[in-house]
Amino acid sequence: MRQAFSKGFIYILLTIGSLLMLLPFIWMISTSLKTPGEVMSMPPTWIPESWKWDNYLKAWEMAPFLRYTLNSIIVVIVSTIGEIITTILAAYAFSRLQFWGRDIVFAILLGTMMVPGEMLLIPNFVTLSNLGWINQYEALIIPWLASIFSIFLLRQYFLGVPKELHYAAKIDGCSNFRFLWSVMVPLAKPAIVTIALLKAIGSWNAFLWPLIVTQSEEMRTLPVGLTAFTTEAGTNFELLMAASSMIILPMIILYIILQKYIIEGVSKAGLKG
Amino acid sequence: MNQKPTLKDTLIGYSYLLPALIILGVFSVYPIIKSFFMSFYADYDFFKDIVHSYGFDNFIYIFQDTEFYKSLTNTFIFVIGVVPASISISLVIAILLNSKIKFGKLFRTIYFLPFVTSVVAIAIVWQWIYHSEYGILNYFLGWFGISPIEWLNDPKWSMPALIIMCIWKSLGYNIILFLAGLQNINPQYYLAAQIDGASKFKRFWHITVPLLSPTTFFVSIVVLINSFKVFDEVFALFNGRPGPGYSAQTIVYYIFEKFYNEWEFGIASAAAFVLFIIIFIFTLIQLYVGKRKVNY
Amino acid sequence: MEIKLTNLAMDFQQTKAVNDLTITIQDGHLVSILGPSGCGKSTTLNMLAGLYKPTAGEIYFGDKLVNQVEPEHREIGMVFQNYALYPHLTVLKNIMFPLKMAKVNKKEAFERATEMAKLVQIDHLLDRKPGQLSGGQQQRVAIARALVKNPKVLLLDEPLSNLDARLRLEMREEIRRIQKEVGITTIFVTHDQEEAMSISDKILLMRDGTLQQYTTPLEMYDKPSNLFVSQFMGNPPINIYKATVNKELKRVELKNSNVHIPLLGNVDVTKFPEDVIVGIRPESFVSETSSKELPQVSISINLIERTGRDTLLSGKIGEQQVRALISSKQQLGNVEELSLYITEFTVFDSETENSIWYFDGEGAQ
Amino acid sequence: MRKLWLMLVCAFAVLVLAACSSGSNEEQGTNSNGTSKQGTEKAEVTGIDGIEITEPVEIEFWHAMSGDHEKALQKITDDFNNSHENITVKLVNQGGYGDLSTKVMAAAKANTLPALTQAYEDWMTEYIENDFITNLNPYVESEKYGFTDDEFNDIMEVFREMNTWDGVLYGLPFNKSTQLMFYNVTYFEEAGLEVPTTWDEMKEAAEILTNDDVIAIGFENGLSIGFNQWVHQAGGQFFDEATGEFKMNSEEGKYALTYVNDLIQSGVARTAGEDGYMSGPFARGDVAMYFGSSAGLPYVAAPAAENGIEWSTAVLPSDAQSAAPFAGTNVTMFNHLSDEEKLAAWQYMKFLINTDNTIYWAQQSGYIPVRQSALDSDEWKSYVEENPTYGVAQQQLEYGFYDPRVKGAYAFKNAVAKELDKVFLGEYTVEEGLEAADKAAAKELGK
Repeated sequence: MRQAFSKGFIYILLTIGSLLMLLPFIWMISTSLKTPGEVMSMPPTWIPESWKWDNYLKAWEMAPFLRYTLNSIIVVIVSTIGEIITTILAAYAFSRLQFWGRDIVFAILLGTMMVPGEMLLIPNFVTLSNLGWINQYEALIIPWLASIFSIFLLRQYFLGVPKELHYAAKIDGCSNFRFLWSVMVPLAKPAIVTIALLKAIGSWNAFLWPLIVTQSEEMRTLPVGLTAFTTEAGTNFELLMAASSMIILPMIILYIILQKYIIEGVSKAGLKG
Repeated sequence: MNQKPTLKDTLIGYSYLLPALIILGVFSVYPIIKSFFMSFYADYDFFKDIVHSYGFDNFIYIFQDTEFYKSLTNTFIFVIGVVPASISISLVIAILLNSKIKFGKLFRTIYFLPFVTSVVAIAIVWQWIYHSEYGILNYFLGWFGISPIEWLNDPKWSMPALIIMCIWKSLGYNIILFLAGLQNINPQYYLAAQIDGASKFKRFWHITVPLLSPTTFFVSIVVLINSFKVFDEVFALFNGRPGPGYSAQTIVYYIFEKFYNEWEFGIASAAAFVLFIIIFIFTLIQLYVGKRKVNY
Repeated sequence: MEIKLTNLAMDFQQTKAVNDLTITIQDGHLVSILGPSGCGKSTTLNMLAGLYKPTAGEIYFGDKLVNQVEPEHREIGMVFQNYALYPHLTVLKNIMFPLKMAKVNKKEAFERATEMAKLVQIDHLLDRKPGQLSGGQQQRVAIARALVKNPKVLLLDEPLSNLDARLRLEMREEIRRIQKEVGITTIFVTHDQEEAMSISDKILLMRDGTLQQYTTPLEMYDKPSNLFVSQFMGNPPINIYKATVNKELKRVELKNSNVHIPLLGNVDVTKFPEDVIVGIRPESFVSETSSKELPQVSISINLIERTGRDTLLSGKIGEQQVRALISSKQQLGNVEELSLYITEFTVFDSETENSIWYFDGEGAQ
Repeated sequence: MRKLWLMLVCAFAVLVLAACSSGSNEEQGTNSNGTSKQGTEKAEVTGIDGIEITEPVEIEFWHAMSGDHEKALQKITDDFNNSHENITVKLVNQGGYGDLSTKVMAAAKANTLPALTQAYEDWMTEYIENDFITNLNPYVESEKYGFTDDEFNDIMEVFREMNTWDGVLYGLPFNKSTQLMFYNVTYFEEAGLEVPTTWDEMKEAAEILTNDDVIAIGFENGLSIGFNQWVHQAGGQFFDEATGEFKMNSEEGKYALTYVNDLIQSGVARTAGEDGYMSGPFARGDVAMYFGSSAGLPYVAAPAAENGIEWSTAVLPSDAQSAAPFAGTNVTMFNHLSDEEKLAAWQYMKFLINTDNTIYWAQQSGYIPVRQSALDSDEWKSYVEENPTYGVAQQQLEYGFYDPRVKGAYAFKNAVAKELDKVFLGEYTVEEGLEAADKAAAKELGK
């Protein structure tokens, strides 16, 4: 009896919490289907009077979204794969290899997490233009090919792998590199998937950087497309919401597909100081 | 047991590190060092990159600037408002989700949604939620007899509004971290405690809390650092302004404004330097406290 | 393959883990490295494996100096305490892994792996993942993986310590059987003297990084080179008594008690120091003897434990504690005092703690 | 844990050391950089007429126009590209104005500036200060490519003045807007009120129009930033460009601030606040009139039509004098270009605001035609007849004024606005607010 009661209580709490979490999204979708007048109407309506599905079409046509989508996909895929590679190599070095200056280098990199990214915008822009990468995929991708946070996370995970495994592999005739790829990487799959997902989300939603380093429509990514709905004198809310709904959907799907790995990935990272 | 690394080990080590080191070196470490420098440029032509004189002028300026103090205060209010609340709420939800329930995955997905979403898109929805006359928040508060609050118009309420939105947005990620931590706790401890006659709450307090302390510690460091660096949420929630009467101006907003709107590069760098020191000190304090309080 | 260690040493940042170790391990022998934890036995093994590079000294595999040879080129197999199986690979893939690294073609690798699995009797488990196996099965997989590439040396690092008592017994017999069958030089690290005694051709006993004794199990048991060795070997442990040598009466007199033990046979007492330590193993006490030449002591009994095969008596010699193991066939009844003969004992110099004389019943030496 | 602690301390030490040691290298790099840059700078353009564009030239125009505005701009640009054989102008949308400004700054630092950009006057002040943009006088005067006097004077005077610093023209007006009064026709008719033309009338009307559901007057969120409008109407001056003095702390300033503040404090006026833009509440019928940019016309039109709100626009009410602030950006040309590129850019600038195009642009965007001939054209006249709300802005041209063009204008205007905001939020009295604004202005201007 008591058991059933407390279970019920948990469900009620979680459901209320979920509703609070979902509310903004429900509103977003609801708004995306309204007419401009109904968007402004008060009191607000939850269910649109007439379902303006063509808002989605209109929003899609406001900017070259097809191209943006393609760019976003390219940038997300390449930078995620790239970051995973650099992260795996670096995390391995920081967790399994002995070398001079290892701890100090790691600490310096950790220290960079404490500086706000806004400071880095212009110096990095200058670096990229010196390299001649402005308005190229290089500019959208290369600066984001490594993340100290990901390295930290994966390093923690690697530290949790018994070092005998490394010894065993060495004796089995496995080189460092081979061991990393054929043992550590498969073992760390949950952590790597987690890092990849976090990266993909970040990369997919990035706004200011893609805007700054690109000069042409052909190179722009999806979030930049959201600016098409706002000007100095007003915002097309219904179209903005339609576009936003379209933009967040792929990441939600990706998360749902990958979520079974995520908790494991984070939990094995050990999170020990 | 560590052997002393040889030159060869060192070469191997750095060869693994090289790709990450190049990227982070060029795009993180170098610009940071460069900006730290800029904070000592008293007279500087940013575009031609000519330093006419060095000095502490920028630091003197910010420490005499009431706006800077205000943004410091706001940042601290934000940190105090977000960090404990976000951590405790997500801990509770994680524990609820961890008790064997149906639809666990569905709930988890829902709580994670805000994290997946871009701040810019969702902040517009929040503006509507906070609307004083027609917003859903004041509507709910009305049930409890609370008269409408001018969340976004009243300088007194802009920080709470910002804090609530940021807690909402950060929950999902923290919940995931906590869920992961909870799964690392051996269920035998709970059985043992149950046999010892510990109530549900006591089990939570005497087993979950201490055994989860490493996770809590990690989460709190991440949340703390990110809270000190809050910017996007401020920018998006108040339409590119830091709230009515600059009431929600945080340090990073201050830095941003000095850098991008006022072209005061040295001052912006000096403020960034101060922020770095503050975060650094807090992280050290946390590490120190963590060392004593984290149970294993 | 014969293995030779000369003046081998290993320094970690502050500690000397292994100090000046010189031994030779004969081809085809199984040698146990024994000692309490932290004695340097695993370090020695890891140096043999090539996981650590020695700070000084040489390691020879056969005639070849292997100090600088990387583990993968030493032709060794190794089994770890926690087995170190690759959790993401099946049993078969685990066993095949070293062959894959050596670029053996798939078909041959498969054949050799299954053959090896048969040898260690896990050929019915090939498709399982390590997580689905019991400890003993994992152990067998680990051994198979270590042996599959026909190494010249097999290294085992406390391979039995994670198993329960019954399995341990079974597995150590298995290891011995497999080792015999393959005829491979094997080095076995353990902290369990009984394990070492039962399995090894020779035991290398270490303490604080220093070699104590390197010999056959029986000799180490009967003729320990020093007090530490005698105490480390045997369960229940050897009885130890401080004593003084009475050179005139040619006997040792136990301190704080009225007990003395004659030094029989051909012994040069004059070379004995004044203070010595006498070690008597519990099983060296017997109640009956055919020889009249044995020393005899009287024991007051506190406790009698019958364990089937033996009977363990706890009591006192004079004021000193004593444990004696006698045959269960002996009818004791409710005796309070018992007179026992001592068949063997060892005398140690109390200063150096090195052994100076063994009494083996005949009294010679 | 302890190790991490130590590591962080060490890391910090290393960062500081690294920062100190790389200092000496800094200046060397600077010098070489500085000289090389000067080398690439073109000498003062002379003899524009002698330049011919024979090779294909491609130039970029950075803008912040989105949605329908961008489409209209693209159409004009396509027309230009099609009619100019060797010139291709590429439009680059840089997001909002803030993003555009950031981008220009970054590009200036990296020497990757485009040929043309949209820019506010106060940005241009900074650009001139840093020697980024081109003196357009030679182009205007060029016989072959320039303007005739008539053509040049056809551009509204206020717009020409906005782009002129010490007699040098640095830009041409492009998307120009002004403040208008939007009002709800139904509310005024129901109350039997005329549209107010003076402050007094407005105050009277406001008191009548305000009720439980309606607040009479709405201001956009930039009320404090754009407060010069009220000071000018009160007959005062906000900032004296000639002397570089902040003038608001005066009788007129005090009068204007008191007037607006009383409206707000008595509850007959509000700012857009949480609604972002006033177009929303106005189209809902929450306010009876509001002061906002003419660029907001399309944003009012659609939802208002749907909600059945009948509305119109009128000129700003006046007090001591009529005054209407003109805002919006100009097109300016950077000066790192080759002579041919500059010429191409100049031709595009000219094209962008020729009579036909400025009419087209105004029709599509709600901005004001920048030429007298456009306003006089039949096409525009008939357009205004159909869309009377679009015709109001031009009536204010004769008394139009523009924002102070001072170095560090952003910081200056912001500092003043922060203090004025405190008045509207009830934290300061009018006197305290003016006093504080005066101090803040002095501090920023003195930098």
